[in-house]
Amino acid sequence: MTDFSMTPAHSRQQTRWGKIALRWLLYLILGVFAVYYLMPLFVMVTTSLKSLEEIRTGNLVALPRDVTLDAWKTAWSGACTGIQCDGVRPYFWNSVLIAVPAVAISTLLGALNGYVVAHWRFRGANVIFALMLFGCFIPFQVVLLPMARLLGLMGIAGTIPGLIFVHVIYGLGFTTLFFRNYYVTIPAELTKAAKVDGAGFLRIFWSIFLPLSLPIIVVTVIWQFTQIWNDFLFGVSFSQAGTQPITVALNNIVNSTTGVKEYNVDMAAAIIAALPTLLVYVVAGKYFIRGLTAGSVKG
Amino acid sequence: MSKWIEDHLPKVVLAPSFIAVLVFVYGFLIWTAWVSLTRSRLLPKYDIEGVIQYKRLFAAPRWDVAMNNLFLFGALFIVISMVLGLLLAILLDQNIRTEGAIRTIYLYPMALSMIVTGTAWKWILNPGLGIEAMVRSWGFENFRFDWLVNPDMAIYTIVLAAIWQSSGFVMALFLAGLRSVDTEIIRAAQVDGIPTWRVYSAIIIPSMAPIFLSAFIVLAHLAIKSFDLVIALTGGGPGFATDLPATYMYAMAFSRGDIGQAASSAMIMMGVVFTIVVPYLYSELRAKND
Amino acid sequence: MKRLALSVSAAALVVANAAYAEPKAEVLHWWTSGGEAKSVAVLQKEFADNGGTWTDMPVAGGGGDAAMTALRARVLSGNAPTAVQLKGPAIQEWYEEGVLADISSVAEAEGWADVLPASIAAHMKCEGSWCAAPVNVHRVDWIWANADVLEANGIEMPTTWEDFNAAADKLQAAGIIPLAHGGQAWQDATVFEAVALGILGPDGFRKAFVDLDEATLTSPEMVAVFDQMRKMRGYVDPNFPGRDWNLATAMVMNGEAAFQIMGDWAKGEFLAAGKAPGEDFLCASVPGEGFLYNVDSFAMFDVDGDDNKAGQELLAKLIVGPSFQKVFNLNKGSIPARTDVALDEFDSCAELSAADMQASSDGGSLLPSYAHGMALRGAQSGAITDVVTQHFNSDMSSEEAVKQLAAAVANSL
Amino acid sequence: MAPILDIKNLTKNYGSVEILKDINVAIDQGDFLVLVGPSGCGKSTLLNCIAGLEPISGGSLHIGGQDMTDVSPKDRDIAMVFQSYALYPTMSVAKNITFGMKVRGVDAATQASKLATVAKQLQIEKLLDRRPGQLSGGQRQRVAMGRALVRDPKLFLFDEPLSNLDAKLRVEMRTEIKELHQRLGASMVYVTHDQIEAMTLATKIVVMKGGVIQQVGTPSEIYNRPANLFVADFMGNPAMNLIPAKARSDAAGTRIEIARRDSAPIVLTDSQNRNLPEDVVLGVRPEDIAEPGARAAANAQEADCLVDIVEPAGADTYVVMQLGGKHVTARLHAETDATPGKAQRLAFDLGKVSYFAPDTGQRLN
Repeated sequence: MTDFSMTPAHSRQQTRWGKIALRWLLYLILGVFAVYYLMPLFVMVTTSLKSLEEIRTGNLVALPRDVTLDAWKTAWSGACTGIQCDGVRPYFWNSVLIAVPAVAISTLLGALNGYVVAHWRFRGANVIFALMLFGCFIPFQVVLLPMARLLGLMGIAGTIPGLIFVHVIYGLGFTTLFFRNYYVTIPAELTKAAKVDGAGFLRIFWSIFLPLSLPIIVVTVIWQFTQIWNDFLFGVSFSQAGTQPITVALNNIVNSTTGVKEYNVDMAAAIIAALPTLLVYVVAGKYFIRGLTAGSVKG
Repeated sequence: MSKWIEDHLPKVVLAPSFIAVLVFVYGFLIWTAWVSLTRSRLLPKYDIEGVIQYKRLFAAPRWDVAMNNLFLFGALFIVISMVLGLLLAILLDQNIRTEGAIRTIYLYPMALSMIVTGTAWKWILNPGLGIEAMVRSWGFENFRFDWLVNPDMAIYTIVLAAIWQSSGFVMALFLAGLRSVDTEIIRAAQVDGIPTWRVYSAIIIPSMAPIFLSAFIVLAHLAIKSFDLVIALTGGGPGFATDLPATYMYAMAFSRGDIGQAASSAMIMMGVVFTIVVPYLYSELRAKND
Repeated sequence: MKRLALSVSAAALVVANAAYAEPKAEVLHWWTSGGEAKSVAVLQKEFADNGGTWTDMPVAGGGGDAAMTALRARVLSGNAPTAVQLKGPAIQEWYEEGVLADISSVAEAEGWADVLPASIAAHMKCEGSWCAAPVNVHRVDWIWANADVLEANGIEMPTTWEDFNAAADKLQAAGIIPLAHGGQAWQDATVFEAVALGILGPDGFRKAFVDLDEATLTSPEMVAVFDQMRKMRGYVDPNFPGRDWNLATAMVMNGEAAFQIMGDWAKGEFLAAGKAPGEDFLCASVPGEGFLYNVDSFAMFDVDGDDNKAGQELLAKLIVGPSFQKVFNLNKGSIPARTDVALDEFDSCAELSAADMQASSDGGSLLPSYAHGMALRGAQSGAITDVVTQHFNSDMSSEEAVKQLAAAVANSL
Repeated sequence: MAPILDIKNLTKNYGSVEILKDINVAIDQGDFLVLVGPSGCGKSTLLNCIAGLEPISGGSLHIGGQDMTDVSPKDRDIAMVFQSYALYPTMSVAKNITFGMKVRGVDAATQASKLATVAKQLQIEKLLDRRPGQLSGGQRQRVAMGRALVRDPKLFLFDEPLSNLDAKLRVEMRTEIKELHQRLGASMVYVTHDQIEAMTLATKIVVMKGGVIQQVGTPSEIYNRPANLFVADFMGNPAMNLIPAKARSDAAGTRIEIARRDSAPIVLTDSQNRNLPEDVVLGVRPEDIAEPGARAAANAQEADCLVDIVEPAGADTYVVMQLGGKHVTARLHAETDATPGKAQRLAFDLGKVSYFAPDTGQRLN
């Protein structure tokens, strides 16, 4: 950690004033960017607190005149997402049922894969890793149709296990990359020592690598949770009535084509849909930086 | 027998993931390549007709726009996100008291789905509703900020929103990198009287090369897959001025029932990805073989 | 002998089961908000009243794009929904893929052929058999106006494009935005086809956008259509790109703008804001002859299970049934597809629409909307829209646009 | 008794690259074998092969008379100490030491008593609850040793265990390891690139280069009778002087001519007829070039040499000259009066010299 203010002192007085000015400038710049990042959230929150009448007549980016929570109530439990008008509440649970197992499984598999690729290298391991990494880049639009066919053949089309399966498959590249990049920073001698101590493949993973992995697990979980919770394309394509995730409900509220638009409800629904990921970011944010520091970003 | 299992356990553990990737990525790519050679419309057909879809693709002015946009958008998005991320990380690394809060503010856009934030951005950027209207209402009647509705500038609004979404993540990557740089080196440089900016440009930033690589991969992946963003912000407009290959492909496959055309555009996209990613993989794997 | 008896009785059992199977339907549609959802709820209620179980599968977005994405995935995974909101040539395309069910038995029993206009009925048939049920008829070529604004500026509803241009120039001079428009490709296309219908006339329109006749596509009249589009571009405010259609409607309501060219779903916005037709806002068909329709319909997919099949038949019957046609369209702002529904409860705009439909059906000028996917396959209409929106959003010359139009159509297979 | 470690014809390839070529080594119970060589010579790979951490491509490997060629590391009855110590970072010192026993299902009481013994032996009793991250380098080293000792294996393997320590600690630990070896009487294989460690610790040294064993022998054999130029150059500090020379043999013995920069060649006479070819490389340790009469020499031959550099090193003073076109170092008394630029009379101990063929590098005598 360095400090701009630690410059050699020419004149004590000058340095002191310069230091204070620099400090102010620093906070000013950080503040300006904070405004840039917060602006859309500000618009969303203020809009969600306005009445539809006020939105129709007033300035879209102004503060609400009368604060009302009606839109939030409607979004949660009253907005129409089809013929049901139960808001996003029923879909929220579907998303949880999809995201939690998918994140858990893809993280565990990523950890095991990363462990193999980094520490149990065999002939061709590099090629396998490269192929998996390249897989991260396949546009999801490409895989929709063949995936639909295979899910049908596997008998899990339209089900939550089917969606979990899809998310796990296309999350593997990134989770493997994260864990691999973390595990390569762990010295190979550790594995060797454990082998000589008599520990096997799984024992070494369980007793030595997993306890070391908390930071990278946090990083991976944040990444995967964000990706899966916010996914729309897979959610809309591989679900059926009763298994649709919250993004589909949100889309149904926001993107109705020939109906009346209730922007306040749209925004409230959007914030509700984003709450779990926001929560994850706020709570785990500290560990996120720490996890990245601990080596995940080292090539 | 147990010895065999012991020796092959790593392969056994990796196998399911590998097979999955083989089938669900490479199998599907082969499938797409095949379909791109057919006249598939609503649903895939498998009678090979030659390269007609590629000829159609290259004859379509919209595809030209989409590819040009990809390069323009991709380059700006990646470069600015990196520069901004690095700058913010350096600023945030100056023992800022409220670092936790600011960091969260910079990072949160990554958590939001573009389906919605796109609408908010649309309002903010709309000259009649957002920033332009606001600044004008303050009395600056000649203020103009109409990129969103200007076909020549609209792609830059996509860049703006995309940077908003991802630069915080890049900032986090760089911040982590700064924290893991050996502080002794920095102290030593300061004792030598080297100015701070030189310390950063000559010592710290070069030592974060692997992070640039990771950031590049994450950003390149986002740039190529950018889809929600365009749909929500401009819908590809004005006209099709902000079309990207991903939106083109989606429009062909799902709005227009022209799957063969979508498949051919997908193959070209994968070709672009390949030329970007392979050098990275090469350097990654070469480094490992040392 | 005994075996035969056994199998006969087994068959009887199956038939009996089919007769008693509780109708079930999973319905994929993209009507998700406000009035739309209320309208579908009517159907669901009737379905339930007849002993059916309705499973709702709504997917909104992009005028059905997202729903069509989901549909493809569902069909390929062998898990097709029972009934799907489909329209235009897409119905025949899906039929060609061999995935649609035949509902001729219902259609014949209910005498659909007698109550539906011939050109609309044609959309519901696949190689002679019925494969879809129409819900409503949206008229696309409407022009909406703010009554007060027109009155204040001494303007009548235009009946020719010259009138329109004159009125627009006048309004512009008065500081009012002549045309409220949202710059999204489908809205550009909506205006374009309204203009094209007026300038090319019904026959020209059919030749150009149904038959894709190259001579018509490259004719001087088509150049004139693009010329008029260029004029229209001048009547639009600069902030139009990306604007949702309902925000444009709001501009007319607020008196910010005078006219909007949009289908009759815009009426729902006026009504929702408490405006009265004829008093606060005016509706008229765009200058020129003809009627462009956008018919929503449901197609039945091939599914297993007697309960599902029973559901499809019941659903088809109810959709075209007079009570649903009336209630639904009162909610939705459109008019019934069947011509024998009493229009007493409908507003003046709907009555006008119904009368025009009847007249144009008789006069052969009842035409499918290209912009709303009624006239052409997606690839073809999309190719045309690409050129239209590109012309509208750039300074492309009309001649160049016509050239590109022909090339795009040729390239769309 | 069968050798405790017997390696026969061992080869190791990575793809088409041969890392180890036809390795044959055997040691007896209680031996301290040191594998030494420059980095990349294959010594660590050989150690890993002995441990079973790398599969071997050919040959056989016996430990304690049992064929261990294809046996996994845990069943070889070995213990290993690593260069980076490889302590498990999330476990306490005590857990680090007992992990191996825990994995093998040793009961808790035995674990505790063995831990206590080893901790006492290494004086790390106070560190048992700490994490590796809280230990100094030397302490980590002891814990790593403890982890090996507690196993009481047939064979100890050490992979450059001292190279991460500072110079002083390195010497201390070296002595401790030697003492440990003598006390336990255990068999050890030790890899290092430091030839002093090799000389001080080993009962048997294997010098390797490019995956090939150059010489196997006791420290004194290696030092006094290097098998080739590489070994001669690698072992010993300062290195052995290797001087190109002409040899002329006759009945009287062998005359060795060494070119000088500015005067006639030095001629040394070896009384034995060694059947040398005309071109040879003469190998002389610095301590075998001294002031006349300073050291007892079997066959001392004297000559005047021009001194270029004088390097006092405390106990000795090194003098550098140029002979046969090479820098040649002589080890003189600390209080020598040699001065740069002046001639110095020096005695060459021909009884201890080595002759090498310049082309093959092999020892000739």
